[in-house]
Formats: sequence, C-alpha cells, structure tokens
Amino acid sequence: MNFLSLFVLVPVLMMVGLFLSKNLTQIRAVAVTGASLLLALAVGLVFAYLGERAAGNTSEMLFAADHVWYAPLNIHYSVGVDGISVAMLLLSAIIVFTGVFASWKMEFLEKEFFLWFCLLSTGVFGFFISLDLFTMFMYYEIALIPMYLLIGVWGSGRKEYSAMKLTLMLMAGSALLLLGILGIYYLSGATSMNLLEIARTGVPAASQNWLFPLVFVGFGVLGALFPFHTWSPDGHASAPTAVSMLHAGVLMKLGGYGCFRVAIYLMPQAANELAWIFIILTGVSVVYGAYSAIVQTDLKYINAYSSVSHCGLVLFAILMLNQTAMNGAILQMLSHGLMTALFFALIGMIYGRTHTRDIRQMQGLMKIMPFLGVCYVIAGLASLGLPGLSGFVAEMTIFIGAFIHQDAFHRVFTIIACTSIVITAVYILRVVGKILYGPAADHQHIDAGDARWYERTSTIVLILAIAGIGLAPLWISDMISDSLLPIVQNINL
Amino acid sequence: MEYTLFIVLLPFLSFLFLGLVGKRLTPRAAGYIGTVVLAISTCLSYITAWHYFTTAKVDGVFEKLTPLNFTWLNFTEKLHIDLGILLDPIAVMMLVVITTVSLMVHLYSVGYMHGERGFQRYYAFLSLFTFSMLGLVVATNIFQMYIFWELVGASSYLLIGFDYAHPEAVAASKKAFIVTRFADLGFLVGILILSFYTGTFDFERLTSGDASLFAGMEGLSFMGCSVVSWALALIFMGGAGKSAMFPLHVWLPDAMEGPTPVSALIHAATMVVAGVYLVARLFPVYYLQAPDVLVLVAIVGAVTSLYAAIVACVQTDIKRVLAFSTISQIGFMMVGLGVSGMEGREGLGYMASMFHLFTHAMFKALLFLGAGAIIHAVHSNEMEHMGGLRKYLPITHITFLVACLAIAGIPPFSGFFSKDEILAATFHFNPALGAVMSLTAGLTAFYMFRLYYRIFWNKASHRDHAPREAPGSMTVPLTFLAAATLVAGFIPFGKFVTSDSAEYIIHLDWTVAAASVAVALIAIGIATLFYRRESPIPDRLASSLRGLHAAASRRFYLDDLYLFVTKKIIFNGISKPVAWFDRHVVDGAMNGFATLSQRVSYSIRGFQSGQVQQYVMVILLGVLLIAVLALFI
Amino acid sequence: MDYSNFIYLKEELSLIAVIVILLLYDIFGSKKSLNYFQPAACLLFAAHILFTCCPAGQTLAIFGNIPPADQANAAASVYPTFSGMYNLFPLGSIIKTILSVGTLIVLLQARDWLEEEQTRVRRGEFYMITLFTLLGMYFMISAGNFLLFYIGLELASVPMATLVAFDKHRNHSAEAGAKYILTAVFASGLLLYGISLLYGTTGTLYFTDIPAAINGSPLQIMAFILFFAGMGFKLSLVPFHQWTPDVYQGAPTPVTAYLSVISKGAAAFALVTILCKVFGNITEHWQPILFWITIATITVANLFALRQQNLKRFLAYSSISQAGYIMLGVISASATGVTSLLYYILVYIFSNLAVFGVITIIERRSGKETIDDYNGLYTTNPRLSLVMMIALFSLAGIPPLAGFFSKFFVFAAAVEQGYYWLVFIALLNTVISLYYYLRLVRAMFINKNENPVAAIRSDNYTRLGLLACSAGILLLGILSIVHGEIYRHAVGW
Amino acid sequence: MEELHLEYYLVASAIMFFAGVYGFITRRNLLAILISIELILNSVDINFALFNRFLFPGQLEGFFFTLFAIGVSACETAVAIAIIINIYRNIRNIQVKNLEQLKD
Repeated sequence: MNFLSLFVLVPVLMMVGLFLSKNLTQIRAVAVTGASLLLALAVGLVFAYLGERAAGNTSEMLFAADHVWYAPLNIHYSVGVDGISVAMLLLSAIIVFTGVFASWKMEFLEKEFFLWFCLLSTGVFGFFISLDLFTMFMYYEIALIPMYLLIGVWGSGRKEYSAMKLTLMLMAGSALLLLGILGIYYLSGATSMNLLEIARTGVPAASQNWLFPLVFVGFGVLGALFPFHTWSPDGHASAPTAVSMLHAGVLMKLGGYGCFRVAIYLMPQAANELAWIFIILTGVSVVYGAYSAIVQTDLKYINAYSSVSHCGLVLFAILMLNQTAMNGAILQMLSHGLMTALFFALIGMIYGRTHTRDIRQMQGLMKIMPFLGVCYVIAGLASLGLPGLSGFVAEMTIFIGAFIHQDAFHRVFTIIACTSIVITAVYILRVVGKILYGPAADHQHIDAGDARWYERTSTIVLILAIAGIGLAPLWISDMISDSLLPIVQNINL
Repeated sequence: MEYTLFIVLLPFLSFLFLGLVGKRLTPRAAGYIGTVVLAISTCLSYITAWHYFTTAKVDGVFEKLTPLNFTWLNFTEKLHIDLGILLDPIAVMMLVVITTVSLMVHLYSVGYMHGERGFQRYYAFLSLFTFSMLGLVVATNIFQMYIFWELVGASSYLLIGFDYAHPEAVAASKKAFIVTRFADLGFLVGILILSFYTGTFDFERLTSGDASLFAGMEGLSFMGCSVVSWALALIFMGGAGKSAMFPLHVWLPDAMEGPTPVSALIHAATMVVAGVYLVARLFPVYYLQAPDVLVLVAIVGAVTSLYAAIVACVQTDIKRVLAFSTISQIGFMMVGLGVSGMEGREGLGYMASMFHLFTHAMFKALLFLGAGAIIHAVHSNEMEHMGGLRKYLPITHITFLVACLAIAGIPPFSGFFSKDEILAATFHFNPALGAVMSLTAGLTAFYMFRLYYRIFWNKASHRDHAPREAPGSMTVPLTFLAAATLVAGFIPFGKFVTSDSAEYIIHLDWTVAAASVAVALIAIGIATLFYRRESPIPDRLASSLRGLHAAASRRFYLDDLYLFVTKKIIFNGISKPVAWFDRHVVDGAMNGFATLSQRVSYSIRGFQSGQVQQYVMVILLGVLLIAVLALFI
Repeated sequence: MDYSNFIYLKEELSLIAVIVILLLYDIFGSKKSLNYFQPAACLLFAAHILFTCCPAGQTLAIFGNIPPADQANAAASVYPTFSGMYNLFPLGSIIKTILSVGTLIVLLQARDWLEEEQTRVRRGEFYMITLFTLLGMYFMISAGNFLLFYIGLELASVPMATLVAFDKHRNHSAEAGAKYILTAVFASGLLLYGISLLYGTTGTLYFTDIPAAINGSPLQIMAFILFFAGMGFKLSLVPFHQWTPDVYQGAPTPVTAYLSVISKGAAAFALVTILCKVFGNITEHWQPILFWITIATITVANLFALRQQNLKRFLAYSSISQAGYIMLGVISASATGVTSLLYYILVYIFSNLAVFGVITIIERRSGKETIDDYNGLYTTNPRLSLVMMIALFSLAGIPPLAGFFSKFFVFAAAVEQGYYWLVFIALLNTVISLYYYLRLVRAMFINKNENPVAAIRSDNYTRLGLLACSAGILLLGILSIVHGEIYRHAVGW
Repeated sequence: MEELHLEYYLVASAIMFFAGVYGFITRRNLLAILISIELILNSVDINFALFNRFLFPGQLEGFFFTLFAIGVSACETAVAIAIIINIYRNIRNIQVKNLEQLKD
C-alpha cells in the first residue's frame, strides 16, 4: 500500500481507537499517539520528498498510486504529492498535533470531540493527497461537516447560529464546486477524473469561462473570499480552541489550495481572462478585513477578520498567475495557518483564564501570564510580517510576484494590498497594547496561572515552525517553487 | 575577513540565550553576559576597521568587500534575497559607531537599570537591537537591509515599550512602530519598483554606476515624475520615517518614554541615522538617476532641522529637548547628503554628513546618558524639578557641557568640524539654504544651553534629599564618550569615508567656520542671559510671541493632525463603517437569504390546506398547465 | 401454452408462496405457535430474498430456457416472456431485490408496533397486505404490457390504503386512509385515461410495439401527460404531492416508512422503464416537462420542509424532495442515469428507513414525534441519535456516507446529459435541505432539554433493522462493487 | 340513418370524465365523491371499448382492459367504502369537511 494513504488511515484508526477507549487517559493516549504519528509521517514525507527530488525524480507527482474505484464514472482513488501538497500536509500535521494538546482539557464529551476532530483531519489529509477530482471533493466535504457539531456542541456564544451559518455557506460553496467539477470532467472529455489527466486534455475555452467562476467561488467561500467570508468571524468566534485552530489553520487553506489546484490549473485560459474580477474582490478582502479588524473588540473577531485579510492575500497572489506570486501564496497559506493557529490557541488559553475575550476587559496580562503574553507578541509580530518569522517571507514573495505585472490595474491593487501591512500593524499592536500591557487590573485575572505543560507544548511547536520557516525559508520555498512550474507552464501556454 | 560575521552573530546569540534562559539567571549575570558579548563584538569591529582601512585600499580607492554572502530566499530567476556582509567605508564606520555606543549603553545600563523588573529581558532586547542594527549596516543588498530595518523597528518597539505597565510607554511604542511602518510601506514599494526594473537588489550592482541597469525605467513616468524618481523618493520615505524626518518625525519625541539608555542607543546614535545611512548607501543611484530626489532630501532635511530646532526651544522635558535636537541634527545630515556631489571635492556634503553622523553619535549618546544620570538623580524629566545640579553631579556636569559645546559647534569639539563642513557644502550648493542651516545651528546652540543652564545652574527646585552622582558603571561611559567627543573632530575623516571612496582632504572654510562660531557664541550668550539665573525675559518673550510659543509647544499641531487622521478618519471614518457594512450589509445579505426562505416557507403554508378536494384540484390544474406548456409552447 | 414460461416468474411465484404459507399459518396455526408468527414471517421472507437474488436462482431464471445463442445478449438486456406480457431482465431482478430488502427492514421495524394489543390480532393481515403490495410492484416493474402494468400498479396501491388506515381507532389513520384512497383512485383514473388515449392512438398495449407507433401527436403527448400525472402521484412529485404529508403523518409509522421508500422506489423504476421503452421516441417532449417538474418538486418540498415541526410530516416533505433527486436520474434516461437511479433508491431506502426506524421506536416508547421533543436526545439515547445522524447526513448527501455517492451519481448523470441548470438548482436545494436535516441534528446533539426522551431499550428486531441500515449507509458508498454491478447490467438495457 | 361516429362517444366519455371530476371537487359527502370517481373510471372504460370497437376492430385488448379496469375499480370502491365506514364509526359522520385535521 502506498504510504500516502497512511495519512488517511491513521486518523481513521484513531477514530476506531477512540471509539474503543474507555476513559480520558486512553482517549488522550490515542489522540496524542495518532497525532504524533501523523506529524512524524509528515516530517518523514518532507525528507522522502526532498530525497526523491535530489535523486533526480522529476515527475510531477511523487509517490503516486492509482486504483480504480468507480469504473463507470472513471473515478479513481489516486494519490500523489508534489511540493505544494507536502507543504500543506506538514502544516496540517503540525496543527493537528498542536490542536490535540490545545484541547487537552475538554469539559465534556471528550471522546466525541476527538472523534469529530479525527474525522475532520481525515478529510483534510485526504484532500491534500488526492489527485482525483471526486475524492478531492469527497474529502473536502468530509472536512466540512464535522465543523457543525464541533462548533455547535463544544462552542460558545451564539454557537448554533454560527455553526449553521458556517455549514450552510460552506456547503453552498461546495454545491457550486460540485457543479464545476462535474462540468470540468464532462466537458474536458477526459477519460478519468484525475487532475493531471484533465490538465492534459484541457477544458474547452468557452466552458472555462463559466466553470472557472463556479470553482473559484466554490473554493473561495472556504478561502474567505469577499463577500462570502461572513461565516468566518462568527464561526471562529463560536468555535472551541482546537477547532478554530484547525479551521483557520488548515481548513481555510483547503480553499486556497483548491482554487489553485483545480480552478487555475485546469482552467488556465479563463484564469487569465477572468482573474481581474477576482483580483478586485480579493484586493478588497485584504484591506477590508484589515480595516474591519481595527475596530473589533472580541479577540477572536479580530483574528477572524485578520484571517480574512491574510487569506485574501493568498487568493490575490494565486490570481497573479506567476510562479513567484503563487509561491508566495502557498507560503502565505503555511504561514497564516501556523500563526493563526497559534493565535487561536493563545486566545483559547487566555479565555480559559480570564473568561472573557473582550479586549476592553483585559489589561496587563503580560504580568500575570508572561509565557502566554510573550507567545502572543510573537504571534502578533509574525502576523504583521516581522522578518525572521514566516509572515514576512510569504508576504514579500507575494508582493514581488504581484509586482511582475506591469499594467496599472495590477500595480494599483498590489500597492493597495501592500498597505495592509500597515493596517495589520495597527490592529495587532492595538490588541497587544490593550490586553497584555498596562497594569494588571482585574483580581480574578491576577489569580490565573500561566500556561500548563500541554499548552506550552502546543504553542512552542507552533512558534518553532513559524520561526523555522521565517529563518530558513529557502528549502521550503524552492520545494514549492519547483512544483509550481508545471502549473505555470499550463497557464502560459 | 570572515570573522566580521561574529560581530553580527554574537549579539544574536546573546539575545537567544538571554531570551530563552534569562529568567533563570540573576539580573547581574544577565547584564554581564550581554555586556561581555558586546565587548567582544566591539573589539572585533575595531579590528575590522583597522584591518579594512589599512588593507582594503586599491589604487587610492577603498574596495567593497563581501566576505560572506548566501542566498536566503529565491523570488524569481533574477531576484533573490541574499544575506551577507558588505564592508565598505561607511559600513565599517557604522560598525564602529554602533558597537561603541551600544557597549557604552550596555555598561551604563548595568547601573541605570539596576533593580528594574525584567532586567534580563532588557538585555535580551538590547542585544536583539544591536544585532539588527549591525545586520542593517552590513547588508549586501537592499532587501537584507529591509529585513533588518524591520527588525530594528520591532526591537525599538520592544525597547520603547519596555516598561509595559506604563500606558504612555505602550502608546509611544505603538506610535513609533506604526509611523515607521507606514514609512516602510514606502520603502517596500520603492524596493519593488526599483528591483523590478533593475532586476537586482544588490547594492554593489546598483551603485556601480552601470546605467544599463536602469535602462528599463527610462522614459517611464508616473504623475509627472520619472519612475526611478518615484522609486527613490519612496525609498527615501522609508529612510525619513526611521530618521524622523518631517512630517514623519512624530514618533521620536514620544519614544522618549522608553528607558533613557535606550534613547541614547536607538534614538540618538544608531537607529535614527539608519535613514541617513540608507540614502548614503544608495547615494550613487540618487545622484546619477534622480538628482531631483536629492534636492527633495535636502529640502526635507532643512525643514526638519529648522522645525525641530524651533520646537526644541520651548520644550520643558529634557529628553524631549534632546529628541528634537536629534531630529534637527539628522536634518543636518540629510541636508549634507542632499547637497552633495559625487566626485572629488563635490562630495564634500556626503563626507560631512557621514562625519556628522559619527560625531553626533558620540555626543548625542553622551547627552542622553548624561540626561539619564540626571533623571536617575532627581527622578524627573522636567526642567523645573532641576536647576543648580552642578554641585551634586560634577562628572555629569562636565561631560554634559562638553557635549553641549560640541553640538553647538564650538571648536575644538567634534561637532564643530562636522557641522561646519555641512554648512560649507550647503552654502556652496545654495546660499539661502546655507543661511537657513546657519540659523538652525544658532538655534541649536541656544536651546542646548537653555537646557544646560536650566539643569545645572538657575535656581534649584525644592528637593527632599540631595541628588547623588551616578555609580561608576554610569560615569565611565560618560567619561569615555566625552573623551571621544573631544578627539573625534580631529580624525581625518575624509581619508576614510567619502562619496567616491577616494581620499578627501578636509579644508576648513574659514569664512563659514567663523560665521557659524560667531552665531553659536551669540546664541550661547543669549541663552546665558536668559537662563543662567532666573530671569523674566523668557516669559515676557513667550507672552509677546504667544501664538508662536503655543504652536511650538504643541509641536505646530502636527501630532493633533495625526491624531485626527488616525482616530477620526481611519478609526471612525473608515474602520467603523467598514465593520458596520460587513455585519449589516454583507452578512445581512447572507442572513437575508435565510430569512427570505423562511418567509416564503411560511407564506405558502396555506396551500397545504388539508382538503382532499383541493389536492385533486391542484393535480388537475397541474395537468392542465403541463398540457398547455407542452402542447402550445 | 408453454407452461415452462412460469419459471421466469420465479420471484413472483416465490413471493406468492410466502404469502400463501403465511396465510395458512395465520389461519390454521395454533395460538401457541402463532407466538412465532413474526419471526417465522421474517425468516420466510428473508429466505425468499436469498432465493431470488442468489446467483444460482438468477442464472436459472435468466438462462433457463433461453437458447444458448441469445444468452450473451440476455444477460444485459430484456428478455420478453409470456409473449411480451412479462419482461425478464437482470436490472428488474436487482430492483426487486432492493425493494425486498427494504421491505424486510420495514417488517423488522414494524414488529414492535404489531405486538400491540389492538394490532396483534391483525398482524397476519399486515404481513399479507404488505407482501401483496410488494407483489404488485414486482409486476409493475416487470410488466411488458400496460394491462399488467396497470394491475400491478393497483395491486401496489389499493391495499396500501388499508395499510394506511390500519390503526382503525385512530382518527388520523382513517383520515389519511381516506385521503390516500380518494386521491389514488383519482390519479389512477387520470393514468387510465392516458393509457386509453395511448391505446387509441397506437392500437396496442405492448411496450415493445408502441414505440413504432409513437409519433408525437398532441393526443399522444396528452396521453403521456395524463399517464405521467398518475405516476407523479405515486412518486409524489409536485404538483401531485399534496396527499403525501397528510398521509405520511396519519399512517402508522412503519407504513409511512414503507410508503416513502418502497412504493416510491418501485414507481420511479417503473416510470423510467416506461419513459425509455415506451416514450423513448419522444424524449424531446417529455424531458422539458420532467425538467420543470423536478425543479418544482425539489424547491417546493424544501420550502415546505423548512418549518415543519412534526417529524413524520417533515420526513414527508423531505421524501418529496428526495423524489425530485430521483427524477434527476430518471430525466437522464441513460445507462449512467438508470444506474444512479437504482443506486439512489437503494441508498435512499437504507437512509430513510434508518430515520423511520428511530422515529418509530421513539414514538412507540415515548409518544413523542415533534422535532423539539428530540432536544437532548443524545444525552439519553446516544446510539439512536448516532444512527439518526448518519441517516440524516446520508439523506443530505454528506460523505463518506452512501448518500453522498448516490447524490453525486445522479448529478453526474444529469450533467452528462447537459442539464447544468437543473443540477445547479438541485444543488442549491441541497443546501436548504441540509439546513433542515441539521435542525434535527441540532435538536439531538446541541439543544439542551430538561426533560429529554428517556433512555430506550429497543427490541432486537429494531436493532437488527437499524444495524442493517447503518451498515448500508456506511458501506454502500465505499464499496464500489454494488454500483459497478448495477452499471454492468444497466449498460445494455 | 346516420352512423354514430367515434367522436360522439369520445365527447360523451370526456363529459363523463369531467362530470366526475366536477363531482369530486364539489361534493361534500364522501360517498358522493366515491360515485364521482366511478364516473371517471367508467369514462375510461368507455374509451377503451370505443377505441377497440372503432379503430382496431380486429383486437380484443381494449375490451379486456375494460373488463380488468371494471374489476379493479370495484376493488377500489370496496376498499374506499371500508375506510369510509371506519371513519363513520369513529366520528359518526362522513362529510369531507371533517377530514381536514391533517394539514399544514
């Protein structure tokens, strides 16, 4: 069996294990073992991948395997990875790992929580290893639906409303997507739903013009494309910590990855023709999210809007349709995934101690919980693009890439997108100043302790990853960049 | 000269060490570790300087050496960020300046910050800052510079907000970061434009004078200016932000909320001259490709300089006075660069500017450290709480006086030599501008001595206990810097640092020198008259020029304007409506779909009436409708 | 007449045998032995299923008397017997097996209800009537002549009325029965009128002969419309659907279950048979009609379902909208279409019966049948809630449950024929349907309830039924062999 | 004597059909409704017989269909009446307006 399938199998086995486990200790043991295994797998995959490439293997997808599943519709179970999927798998594994630790202390229904959590992971990992449109879509939906219960049962605030809104909007997106996928398959006349195969056959240009928006918007809903992003603030605000992490950290990346893997890769002509519409939308997203974040008072809302802005940048960069910008987009996905997960983890931990997320009610937390405070500052600095942390690498690559277009339209939007780095600084520093700094006021907060070991594990792993990418970006950037080549060539044909 | 790597790397290691395990160390140990590491770094940079200036000269020109350079990140085939070390005269000079001042500040802080909470953290941040600043000056390419530029900004943010329980400090750090960040946006866009057309970030290629690099930009213009001018102007905007040039200077006075040694290090000697350094670094590009931007640099420098000098005259917080004085002096440096030419004697302004940067670093650090010693003694920043301190703080007094004389431009103190060269170059460029700068120099002398007299002379304010002189760890740096201020002027600077890297023999322009000394003396005289003893003249003057005085005290309302723009326009005018729009219009539309379906669902409930006859009726009508549609359409 | 033809009636004969045995048992069995009536009936019926679907029986039935030369053809196509009155074809056997399995599950679920005081004495009737309707469906499916078709149809629907009115003492049951029989007879009147017109214009009632005489004259189209209205009634398509909610609500729950899946599945298959075999020449006339009917069915049903409180009523609307999705398979009228149709029916049977199984047991034990009554069900009845949830998700089309696959396949079939708009609207409706399915999930898992349904110990029959359903829901999608097998037989059909 | 054309009969059967429909929709008594339904079914029977007799005189298919349809409609009526009796037992009334409890 192909070892990529382990990425799906491990979470499934985890689910079985969870189902059988009897007490909290066993549940935790299963979760930690599984998550560590996944992380080890992902790291191993990175080395294996780089090794193969170094050994001169130049095929587009490595470790590919293919089994016919539904022969009548030419649906195959086919897996394979290129540098981009490897990067995304690594991201997912890190976030699943840290998510387990971040949800160490659940208050009720632990088993069910982890069951859904594993199902979500299954979907996420499956999505990234899939090469077949059908399985890709299937995993995509598998990843979406557990959100409903995870938010609805374990969430807080207006959880039912948020969960419902999130699920319905994302499902509406996936409805468009399904039509798009079917259209692509039937109109391309390909003999299988395999991505590479369809890319080779090509979709007729006339059909691309209506399929492209369908697919792009379909994935874009999950990628928080303006104006379909409104599920995100409410959803994140209501979700429990680990779910916010996984959702903002990985699930939203499914959107970006899909946009680029399906919409751009398979429909290059339409991408060239219609990119301008979406550049306007994403350009708006970037600035709009940032401005909205400035006035929010709920920590999670701030971060959610910040995600709108950052994910907008991802889609924006993808639409620039050149290697550098796309490379930046993938890096931004990684970077945003890690730092937003860190943010949500920290917010969850702070909330667990202060029982409020309203920044007006918190002050001087740095004194009370220095570890969390420092981590929050690091996350903030990463988010506003400090060199040495991952955000900088991604943003700079995007801007350089976006600037390759010479016409006024692209230039203007690139510069508009650039301004987000200032606005980001404004809202990040505002929050940091309000909640961490100043004298510690609330007695209830003063009694709260600093991070526990499992919380430390979770944050430290994330910070290490952020700093790792930020300090030594070359290997991952080159890995992604090489894999982008076939896609870019497809666009420029 | 690979060992130069360690100059940069050691502070970083010290940062990591102190940052990660600092809490486990005693404060004293942390302070010593930081200081010792920096001392090693300083020694290394001295060795580097000696090594470089003795060996790197080929055919009378200092070569650019790149002992280290590796690719850090690839963008496109041509564009990639390298990290490396570039040694040329200005870089080496900056290494010396930064490590020296930083070492002094490290040493000084052992005494000054004694007993502060977060002492270890403080040293970690100092190390981080030093690392960033060193990385900035040895940058081999513009993007490396930008990277360290940002790091410098962040570490400055951390240091200003060091006392985070103090709301003013937090606000000031935020302001500093955001204003400079805004300027950096310009820098970034400038880099984007420049690199896109030239296809390189590399300083060596950019400054090689190779016109073919810029061929792609030729003939392109935007809003009446050529694209290359735009690019360089935007890059200058970044420099202006860091160097607190008008109108982006607003953050610097507020940044005085940080610990005083930090002000000495960051906001006097090192970080704030980064902008000057940036322009100097790209000077050939400015000069050859966009001379018009150089004029802009000169004008901005002059305006800043004059403006800051005027404002400095009415400040009452001693650190604020020093802050405005810094702004003003950096203005001088900018003017020096702006009026400079490239070759030979034309390059006077450049040389002078760098010279001034060097001397200013010493005496301004001295001033700040002295101010720190004073504040340490009286626990206040306000002039009215001081007065008559000369008896209590003899060492501080003498060293402070030396610095004041230097900044006022009195020979033989170092400031005289460097400032005089700038004035000479300015007069050579444009007499009117020269006059303005001379006036500014006079104002400088006036406000510095106003400061001096009100601290050390004048009437002593009421005190509970007598102020005591600072401990040795603080006075040693003061003495060292005073000595440096005394001798620095006699360094044959033109031998080392010039615009074309060839030797330049300094000739004092005696007319300019005499005039400026005269102006300075007159200004000092007025200050003596006004402030040596308590005198009614200043108040009377202030009331007769009430409008001007009030405006100057409020810094000509610039801060209010910024506040208006940020609070009223951005916060209330943009963000709030945007957030409202998002919740009510965009989200409202999404919710609207849901409500609409619900409404429709309720409005059609009557159709399911429960009457079987109606059901049959509907079936029949359905059949008829289908029949009509199928047969007639 | 060659009596050997009767061997082709293997399925029908075996069912008749079951009915006769049960009849005799019910009449002549001693009081004591009648205690075993239900298990015996179920076992007997299960044996019938095994017999009809076992490969040996299959081969015998198909190849028994066919000359060897035709055998290759016959495996995948229609083999007329009784001079064309009765058609023998593998696809028919498959659908019959599917329906029988569904019926068996219904019987298992009905057991608890039948043990009740009032129905206990009449449980024999229930079995026989149910099996007779099934027999009717068998004939309807295999009919090769409108006369046999009509008789099968009536045999399937007239006894159904007595089932609906089975709870003699419940007003609602009687009312539902009356409504059902009145509308059913009216609809069969329309259908008959259609058949009579068809006869008048073609001069024959044999399916094989009619196509030659079909020329698309207005009278024939009118005949088609009338016929379609009659079938639309059985399938409860809008606007022929209004009896559905009332009858579903009033009828005993097991009967509702039977009505909603088995009867609907048979009608759908019969419809597609006739559309393809009889009206195959005038596709361009009936496809637009089906197009609009499908849209109306899905949309109207969803809109009505949105605000339902009574679960059975809610499921009635849900099943109307499901019928709309079934129509997507019908309208495609291709091999993939028919495959997806059959597959959809199969999955739909399992999913819907799982829901009905849970509803039945809860209604029986607690008398509660509104959505709000299900609040907090998970706290007391986790297993029932889980089964209900996967069933609902399957109905909503969420992977990896079978419902996702079946929905995907009908959409694929429709897109293959170019019905993009139809699929688009259907997809948007899936979002609405997801909303109302999630409402129930929300009630069970998220909503709090002070006084939830008490913990229920269900009987073994129900458990078995639910287990079968759950297994079907979980496995049918992943095991592609089922779909592949159907497709293999559908290709030449 | 003029021969009776097919059309005459067809019109008669159509009138019968619609009379049945009209009766179904307007009658208040369940039994009356049932009778109306019989009208509908019988109109269909007439149709079959007519077509067979006039258009395809050589066959018997239509006649057979008529016979079967009559038989089936008898069954339907029997079941319907059984249910109506049941209703009568429950509520002592067979007015159709009493069958409106299940709605919405």
